[in-house]
Amino acid sequence: MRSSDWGRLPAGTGSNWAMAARWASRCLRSRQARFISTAPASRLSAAEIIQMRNELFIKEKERQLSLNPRIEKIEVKYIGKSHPGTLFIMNKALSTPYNCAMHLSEWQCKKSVLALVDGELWDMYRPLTKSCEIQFLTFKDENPEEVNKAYWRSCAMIMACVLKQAFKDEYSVTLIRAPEVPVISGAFCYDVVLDSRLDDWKPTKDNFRSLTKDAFNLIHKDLPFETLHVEAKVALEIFQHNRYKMDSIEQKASQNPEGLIKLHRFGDFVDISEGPLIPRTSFCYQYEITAAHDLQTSQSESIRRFQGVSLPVHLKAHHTIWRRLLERSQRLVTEDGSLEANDRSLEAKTAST
Amino acid sequence: MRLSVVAAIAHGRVHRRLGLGPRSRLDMLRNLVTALVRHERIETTWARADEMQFYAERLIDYAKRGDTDEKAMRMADFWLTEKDLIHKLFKLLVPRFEPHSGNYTRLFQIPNRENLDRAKMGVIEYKGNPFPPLIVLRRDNEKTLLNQLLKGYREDILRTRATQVPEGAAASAHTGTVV
Amino acid sequence: CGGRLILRHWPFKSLKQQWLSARAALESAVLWQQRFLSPEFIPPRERTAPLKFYIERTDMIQRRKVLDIPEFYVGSILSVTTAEPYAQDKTSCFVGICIQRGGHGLGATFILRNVIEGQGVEICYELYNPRIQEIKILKLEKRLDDNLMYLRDALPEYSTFDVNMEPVSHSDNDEVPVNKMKVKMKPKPWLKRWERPQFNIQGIHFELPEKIMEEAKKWSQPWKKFDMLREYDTSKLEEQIWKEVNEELKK
Amino acid sequence: MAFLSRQLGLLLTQINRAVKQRHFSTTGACSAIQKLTRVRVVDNSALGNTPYHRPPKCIHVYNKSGVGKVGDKILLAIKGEKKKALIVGHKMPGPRMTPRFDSNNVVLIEDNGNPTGTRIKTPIPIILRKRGEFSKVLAIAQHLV
Repeated sequence: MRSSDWGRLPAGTGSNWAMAARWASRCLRSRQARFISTAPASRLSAAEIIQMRNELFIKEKERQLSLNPRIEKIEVKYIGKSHPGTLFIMNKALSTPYNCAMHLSEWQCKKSVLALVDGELWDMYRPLTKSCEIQFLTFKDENPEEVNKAYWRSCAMIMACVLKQAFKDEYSVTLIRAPEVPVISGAFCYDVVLDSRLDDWKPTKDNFRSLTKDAFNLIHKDLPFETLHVEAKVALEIFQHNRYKMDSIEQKASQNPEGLIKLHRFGDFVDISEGPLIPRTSFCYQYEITAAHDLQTSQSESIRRFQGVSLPVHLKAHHTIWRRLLERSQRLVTEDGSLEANDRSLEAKTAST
Repeated sequence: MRLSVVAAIAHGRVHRRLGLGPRSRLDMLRNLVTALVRHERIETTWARADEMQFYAERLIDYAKRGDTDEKAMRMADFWLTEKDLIHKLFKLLVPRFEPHSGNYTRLFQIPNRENLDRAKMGVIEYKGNPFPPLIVLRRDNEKTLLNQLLKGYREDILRTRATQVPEGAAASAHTGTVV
Repeated sequence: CGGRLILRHWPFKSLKQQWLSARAALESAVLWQQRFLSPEFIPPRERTAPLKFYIERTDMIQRRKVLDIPEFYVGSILSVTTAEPYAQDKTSCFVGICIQRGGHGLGATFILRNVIEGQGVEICYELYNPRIQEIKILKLEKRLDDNLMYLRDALPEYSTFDVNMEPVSHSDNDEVPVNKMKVKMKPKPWLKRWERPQFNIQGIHFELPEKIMEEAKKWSQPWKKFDMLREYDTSKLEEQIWKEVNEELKK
Repeated sequence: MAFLSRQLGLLLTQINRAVKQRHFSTTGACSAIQKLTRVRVVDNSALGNTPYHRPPKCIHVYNKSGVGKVGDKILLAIKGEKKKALIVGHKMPGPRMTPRFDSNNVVLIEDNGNPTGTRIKTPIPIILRKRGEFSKVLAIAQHLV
């Protein structure tokens, strides 16, 4: 819970911040000692893995914070419709776009999903690093494409967290990645490798319902999404137990010129993500995990693709429409649009008829 | 008959009492109508704007009789205290509203006056004025999340229908040959 | 209008019916030129549902089919025969000048005034009262005003009419003549201050001092005729009702 | 002599009428007949037609409402005497189809209901017959409306 409070910490409470950080580091040290003793164990339970990642994340975050021991001021200029040209004096590496929004209005706080900092997409809870011009993006903008993508990503991440914790400890769950599917395809998805003992398991409606319930628990906790840009080395340490993640980290590190990896965390669940995410889990209003498909792959392990659909608080749908969207979201979605999937389903249909 | 206002102001009262009496009421409304014809959009208290709306519309109705009509001319002379506006009424407003019958004005409520009295305010305008519109009707954006989902859903439906129809047609053709 | 909705033509007509209706329309168009619609048919300016007036109109037409209610105006001289259960011959006849017409629909009234034996008598008749047996026009004419209440304050000779007056014939095609008589009044305390502009009375020959006439002018409200809220244009309604009533009366 | 006095009485009645016209108030209080309403006696009784400096005045109405209409009996103060009278017409409009008169007319009656006069020239409303108790008054009436 402490970690979740970080995101809400307003700018300018430097002393509090330092105290909290010191306290956190003390806790961390004691726990790490314990970790080292248990590390040789070949298999860790899901909770332990999550805890380990979380602690590593906290450590890295603290390290990054300690890079700026003195609070420096930056000038942030707001360019938007409501109060154009407003100038904020914010704290470097502490203040977030959310703090700027707090100075503007409650409406901005509630509706802003992403920030546009000098033309770059920025999470609402990611500290600002330099003087810049800021703009807020909402779900009802002229072209909310990036926001939609961020929302889809966040929903996929919530689903990943649910899947990671849902199974009993004796079954291993390996998260692979969240394919970037367009919103129009109707569902977000997350690829997972389940334990080999679960190959024959077909999730039933009740299973999905319980997964959805877990997701709603997370949503109701109103957890903030935090961002951290770390070096590949640290990321590899965090995801040392997941070779899929390690592969993707290496791949991404090679693509990124600075070799940085974007890590996101909400609650104590840490994941790699492509881009920015929504500020809080409570932005989701309607949320449902609807389907799981087996993907045909050449590898021995069968990869499952879990799918779901969600709508934010700002865009609620009537239950009849929601039901149709749910039905539609059960179809398999792919990264290059829904066309292929549809074709396939159509083929299947024609074959059956 | 002003049923709308009768309904709004209760118990069969047809109009509000404004000013210091019936004469003062008409004088005030006269000045307002003149201002409206001059500026085509004015801001005033809600009650005055609402009272004035009827007169502003009837004035156009009268003006539509043409500037040769004596009654129309007398009305215009009475209601427009600034006489240069008579020309504007007959030559500019009447051709503008020629295709319409009634509803020449638009009335909106705006935030209460910042004055001490906090009066309920309204803005009234003749339609077709050169000013930017008061209310921009925002169309539902197609690119929002929900609309994108619905669009995908519609496209799916259309696609399945497109594939089903040829099948149906083929089937009917088939039966046709059998018969 | 509720009445029109109910009366709407049957959508399917035979050719003959169409022809007949076309001819009827033509006739009614001709008649419309020389029409007279009794004022009580025009509904007042209020929020009552038009259905109420439609129903009343049907009843009025029923009554008009039985009793001939002629065209008359304020200022015409009428003789009305009513059933009177307390009279010797069970009828009573009254002759007088119509000084006011009032009411709408079935409750329409008119007031006859006469001076009998130096005593002014007025009777307010209900136009559609079944007790009325006959309404006879003795002299069809109009006065300068629409309301002759001031005859109460006029000298009695102006409202004295012979009980056994002979009817003055009037052909249907002529315009209704306007009697431009100006009456002389009794000395002042009057029922109303008739010299005030609000009554706008033309039919009085005022013999008042100049001062009073000047004083009265202060009450004039010249802006009133520009208040469009007071206008009640019934011409369309009138035409519509006239057609409806005429068609019904022909049946 | 009697004839002469009667002629004189008639003449004086005419004058009296003209005087009354001037003194009569036309306010609403006089529309129906109540206490202190000045009335006009329309029969030919000597009491009602001899001139007096004070017009006859109603001092009591014999009904429950206190407002006298056609057919109600009233008590008159006439020439310093008290006398009963019957209302045979008033200014206030009554029900529809009944006559309304330009003056408040009464007929003097005795305590037993017989009219004091012998003839009534002004019109009398027929509706008076409805009550059925004034046949003697109606009998001396010459015009019924």
